[in-house]
Amino acid sequence: MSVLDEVFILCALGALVLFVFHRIRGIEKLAVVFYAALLYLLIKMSGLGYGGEVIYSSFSLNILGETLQWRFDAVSWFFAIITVASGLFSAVFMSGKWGESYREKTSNAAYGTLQIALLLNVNSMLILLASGDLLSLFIGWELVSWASFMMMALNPDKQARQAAIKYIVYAMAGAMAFLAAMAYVYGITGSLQYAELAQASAALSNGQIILLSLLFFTGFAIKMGLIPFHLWQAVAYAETPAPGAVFLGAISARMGLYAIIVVLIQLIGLGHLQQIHIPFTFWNLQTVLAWVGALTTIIPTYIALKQNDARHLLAWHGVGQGGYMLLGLMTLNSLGSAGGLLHVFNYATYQAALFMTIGAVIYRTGTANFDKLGGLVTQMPLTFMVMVFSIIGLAGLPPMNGFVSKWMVYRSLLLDGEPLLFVAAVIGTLGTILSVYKLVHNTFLGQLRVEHQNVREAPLSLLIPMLVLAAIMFVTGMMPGLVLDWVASAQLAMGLVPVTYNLGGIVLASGGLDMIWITLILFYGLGVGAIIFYLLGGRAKRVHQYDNYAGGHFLTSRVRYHYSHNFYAGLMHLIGGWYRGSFKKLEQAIVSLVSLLSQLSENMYRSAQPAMMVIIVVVLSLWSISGGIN
Amino acid sequence: MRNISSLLFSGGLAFLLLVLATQLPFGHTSMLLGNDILQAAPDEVGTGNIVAAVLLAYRGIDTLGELAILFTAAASVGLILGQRSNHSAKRDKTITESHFITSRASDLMMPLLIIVGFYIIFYGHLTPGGGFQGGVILAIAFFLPVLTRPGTTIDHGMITIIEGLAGAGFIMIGLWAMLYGKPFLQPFFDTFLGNGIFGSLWSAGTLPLLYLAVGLKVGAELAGLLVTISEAPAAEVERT
Amino acid sequence: MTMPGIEVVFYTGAIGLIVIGMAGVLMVKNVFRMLLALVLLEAGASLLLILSGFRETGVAPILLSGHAAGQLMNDPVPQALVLTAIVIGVGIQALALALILRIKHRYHSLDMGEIREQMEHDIAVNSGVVSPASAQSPEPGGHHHG
Amino acid sequence: MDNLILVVILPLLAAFLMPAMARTSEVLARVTGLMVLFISIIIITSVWGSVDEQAVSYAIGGFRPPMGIVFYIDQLSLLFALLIPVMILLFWPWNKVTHIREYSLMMLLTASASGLVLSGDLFNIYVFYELLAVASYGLVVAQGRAGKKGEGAALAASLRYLILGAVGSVMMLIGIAIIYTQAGTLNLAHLALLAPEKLNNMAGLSAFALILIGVGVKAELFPVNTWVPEVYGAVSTRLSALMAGLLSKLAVIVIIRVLVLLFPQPEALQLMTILGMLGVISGELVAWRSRDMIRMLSFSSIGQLGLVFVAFSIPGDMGLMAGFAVALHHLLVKPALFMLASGWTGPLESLKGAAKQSPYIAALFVLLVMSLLGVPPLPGFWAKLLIVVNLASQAAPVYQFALAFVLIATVIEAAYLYRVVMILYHPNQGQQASVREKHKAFELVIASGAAVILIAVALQVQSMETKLSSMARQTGDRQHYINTVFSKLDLADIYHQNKVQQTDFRSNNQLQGSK
Repeated sequence: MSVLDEVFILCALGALVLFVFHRIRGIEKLAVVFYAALLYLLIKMSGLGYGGEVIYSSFSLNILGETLQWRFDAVSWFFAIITVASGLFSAVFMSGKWGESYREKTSNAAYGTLQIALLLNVNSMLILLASGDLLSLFIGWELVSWASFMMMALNPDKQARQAAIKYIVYAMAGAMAFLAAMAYVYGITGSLQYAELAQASAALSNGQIILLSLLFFTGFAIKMGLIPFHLWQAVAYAETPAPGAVFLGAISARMGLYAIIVVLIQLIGLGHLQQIHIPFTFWNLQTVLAWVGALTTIIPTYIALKQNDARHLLAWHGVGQGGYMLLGLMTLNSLGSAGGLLHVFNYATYQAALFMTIGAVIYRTGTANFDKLGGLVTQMPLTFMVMVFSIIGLAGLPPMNGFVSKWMVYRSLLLDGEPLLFVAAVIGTLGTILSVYKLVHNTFLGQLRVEHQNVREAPLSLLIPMLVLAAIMFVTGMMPGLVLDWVASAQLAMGLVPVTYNLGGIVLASGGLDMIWITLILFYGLGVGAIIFYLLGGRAKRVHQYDNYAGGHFLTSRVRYHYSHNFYAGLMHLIGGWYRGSFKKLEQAIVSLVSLLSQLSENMYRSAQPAMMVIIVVVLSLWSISGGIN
Repeated sequence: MRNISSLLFSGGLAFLLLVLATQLPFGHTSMLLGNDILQAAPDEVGTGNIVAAVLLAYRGIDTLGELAILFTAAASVGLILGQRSNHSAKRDKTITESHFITSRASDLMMPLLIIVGFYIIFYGHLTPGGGFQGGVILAIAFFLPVLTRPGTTIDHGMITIIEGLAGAGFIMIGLWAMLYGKPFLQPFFDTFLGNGIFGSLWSAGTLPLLYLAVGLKVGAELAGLLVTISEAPAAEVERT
Repeated sequence: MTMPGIEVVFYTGAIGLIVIGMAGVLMVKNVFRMLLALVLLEAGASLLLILSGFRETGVAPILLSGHAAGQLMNDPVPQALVLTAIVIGVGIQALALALILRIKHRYHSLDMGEIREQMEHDIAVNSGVVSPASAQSPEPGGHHHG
Repeated sequence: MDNLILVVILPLLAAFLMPAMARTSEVLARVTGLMVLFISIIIITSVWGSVDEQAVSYAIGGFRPPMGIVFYIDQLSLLFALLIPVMILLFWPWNKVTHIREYSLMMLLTASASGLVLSGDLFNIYVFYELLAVASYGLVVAQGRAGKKGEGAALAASLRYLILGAVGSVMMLIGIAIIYTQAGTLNLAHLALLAPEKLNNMAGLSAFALILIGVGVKAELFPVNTWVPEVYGAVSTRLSALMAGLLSKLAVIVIIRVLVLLFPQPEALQLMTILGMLGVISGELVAWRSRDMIRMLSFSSIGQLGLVFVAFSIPGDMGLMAGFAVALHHLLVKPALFMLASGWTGPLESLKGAAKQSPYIAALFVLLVMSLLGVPPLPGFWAKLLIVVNLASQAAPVYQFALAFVLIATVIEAAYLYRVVMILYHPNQGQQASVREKHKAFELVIASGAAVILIAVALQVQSMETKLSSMARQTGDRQHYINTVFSKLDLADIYHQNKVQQTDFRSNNQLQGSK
């Protein structure tokens, strides 16, 4: 029995135990132990992260002449460790005070259901990551979709429920595109094994490759929320209960990226992506996908800018960050793809931390609406600190880890001579910086609202996972080599040239990156500044939070003022016209079309003279028969 | 619009069926099955009327199914109309007395019809005719009084019992063969009926018995159907 | 086919019956007439079926009627089939007639369109989508003609 | 094996005698039907093991096959012969108000259904099909919703159903007439022997089209399925479950038998594909708009039957296997869903929070719905996968269109089914929650049983696959059918008589196999 078998057995056991005891208090401790054990098993497999052999499960299933099998390679392991770690952090987050308040608001059973939903999400993702052929990939894919649906449906809010339904329709559409592609593969090769497809793909015609890639990509893109399928994700993720949002936001959508790696890069092959030109255009497949990534970095990020709810803002960002990962991957060179993969890890850390801070804010204040927040920095300083760390990461500034991965993507775009893509990525980052500033300002800065005067710092059970995450962000930011080990192994498994790196960063002929130096210099600069400041006397004046003014008016402590509504009025004046909601309209158009067709069919069933139908069919078929044969 | 398209499609059907018909070997059919049966039937079944042999022997289960359909239809009609039998009493007052000539004529006709009916049933395996035709005549014989003398009713219980027993009889004859280890519905000769002489009444094994069952069943079903429909609350049917 | 024989008349007749029946089922609104059209349709189909055993020089398949020895007989099978088909048809027609009687009693109409509308309303009431209060159909027995 | 004919005969006998028996002892009459069903089940289970790779035929009346009527017993017909009494028993109208004639009709339904799957003669199939049709017209009227308000609906729906069915059966009769004129025989095995020579032409195809339309009425084939929402809306869910679950599949089986044995032309298959895919898409589209559960399930049933037709229209054994998988899956799931729907009448919005009221039932509903949608690892997924994968490996463009239609329809299906699930799990109770009917015990038993079978099949999917593929292979093997019905002597005789060269036919068969 391999370690992978142990993982599956543990998953099954965990699900069973949790299902049986989900109403009992203390189940949360058990869940934490479960994720920790899972993490331990993954660490036992950590050889994969350092160029180890592929680990096979001894489970397999023979059906339809296909052998379904499950295995872990470096790519799967890389994603799995992020998955399980996110699960562990969410579980810890919800095990303490947050869980108690959730129980009070709902019920023991509801809390247990949330735990089950989280566990099913983790389990289904592990099954997906372990898949060893297209069929098991599809099964895992569907399981992940239904598990996330379960998570999303937990929120009783109307908007959340609508989002969940929208999600499931999108997910089903994606799954069907995937299924179609799979069937097509079967039609060509007569098999669903990875090896067969990899072998056959060399001999496929261009048209077949384009069709296959499009179908597969559509399926995966829907899960990732890539343009033009970005509409469902943000609302659905944002509206789940906080630990769910942490988990879904951190890793769930990245399953699409994993599938893209497996199918498009590993199986259909890099060569095809680069060589195949789309008819009537001057693009090849790689460019198209890269531009999808680039547009995804821009559009959802600017939609995030307009959000007035912290969770929605973050979730929209999540969609946009997916674009970076795809963009990095689609450079198909060692630096860019390493950047894309590294971004998966980095993004998971700061997105989880951000959702946790918002969760803590909601836990204390009951809202995430920007219009009702502000000035919390004095009440929740540690939470504020975590958020600052995270948004530095999200915006891609040193010394946090986000900087490393984004730098790698930019750098590879420049080296590849793709200035337009580079500009697009920069525009995206600009949007990110604007909106994370909005986030931190509207939540923590400014004057504290009257009703929040008694708000205290988040409880320890919430703070611990946040602080640990912040530490990880910092450490991996300073020493990206820790994660680049795994990334390089994954790259090797993908068939790419692994990036050259050292503990501090990237080694490049044309100027690498060493984060240890950068961090040291940063602190050195800070230190020098501090020394100069204190040498000069260190004169500082403490200003009370309310002791400021706006628009030339001095405000009293009774009239609180915090500028949060319509935050970027000036900017919106400039770019507001660009928000046309075209995709929304497209979506509505499709719904109207279906509804119209449905009405037509209903009318047909209603008013059809039954006998008329008989004769129409008989005459038409006789006609076609006589025409077809004579 | 609907009429035009209906006509169009009907015309299309006519045309296509005609085209189809020109391709079929009408009048010169291969008759694979027919020839076989024509050759084998006199020896295998021993009927003079080969159609009867097909109907009761070669395709006996078809006939059983057909009886079942008739029975089903009668049962369904009973379900649909039977629930309102209290209306029939009301109806009677509205209809005038029967006429002398019709009622007497029907009295005279009835025994004749019964005799003709049974004749046709019993000679069904020898001459044109048989259980269906005879059964219809029997049904008419019993339905005639209902028509000519409004107010007369036929005992539904009697009909139920006859149709049940006749149908069961048909099946029992079939099962009888199975008792002797033969396939269901085999017309067999060598027990107490004897083989009979070809062309005489007692020939063709169990076939005459089957025809009797068919005749009684058809007669009972049809009579039941006709009576039930005639007893329906006709007064409420539009008379304008 | 060298010269069209008598069978041409027969099968033209059969097809004619089928098409007239079909057109009738399609075009009339009165359900009773629809039933009559159905009878025509079935007659046409039966005729077509019995024609499938037709032989130009054939005689009835009855051995005791003193045909000349060499004479070919018609196919007995379709004749048996048609007998079955006719009886089946009778059963169905009787059932339809009973239904029409009851529907007339219930909905006070023989028009297919009106029957359909009332039926749809009743189904909607059944399934609870429409409340019974908004009934369009007159109560049974509450409406008399003549 | 010879006793197997009793599963057709005994119910008929019981049906004939029940009204007469009821005049002496009502109780006896009521018990008879159940006893007959039990006996049928015992008879079939006793011969269950003896039919595997080698099918068996039974000549009724002991006449040589092309002349007499034969029953053909293979894995497929035996499976359905077992399913029929079992399903009828499950949906038996137990209550005391049931008229004795209704029991009689149920017995006739059993007999005709068994005859339909066992029969090996074209006209005999027609007779049993008509019997099935007439019995179901009768049941529709009899089982009109217990609330007398809906009685008129049952009558009108039944009449409309009857007219459509009658027109359909006339079409079938015309088809049979054409076949008889062409080939001069009615025995399916004999026809199968002659088909490559006699029916492989325009007349044969037309006959198939006519039979397809005729039998398609019962099989809910587009577009002769307009009766479906009307009838299911008007009758009790018990009967809807029986009709949507069992009777429609029987009609499909008949079409498949005829298609496999008589019509080797690809055009016949493609005609079925087109009608099937139109059924899938139109059914799911209307179900999407439906405002109550029964109507939704009716249209979903149309869609699923369309899927069955699409599956069966794939040439070769794989198509048959896919078809069996979908058909059996639908046979299992749809009745169970109808059973659950019977407690959930009224507009869908009124079901808000039903899951809170009855969590077990809602969980059952979700499980069944997931399987219907084809969520792995439930059996519905494997069935759908079989279809999709085999559609994609066909070269003819119509199959590619069918694939697209099936996938799009699945998305629509997911949209409306999950809308219902969300309504069930709505946090707020709807207004009518208190007046909602309660589910009856037998309904829950049936639905739970279906769920248990679903899970069992999901766990045993490999052995199910072997069984289905063996069934499909046997059903698809024309030569096997011919050899089973005719003894070797007869066969030589027939080859001689029909001047069909044995070698010729073999080569034809091989062509068939390699296609």
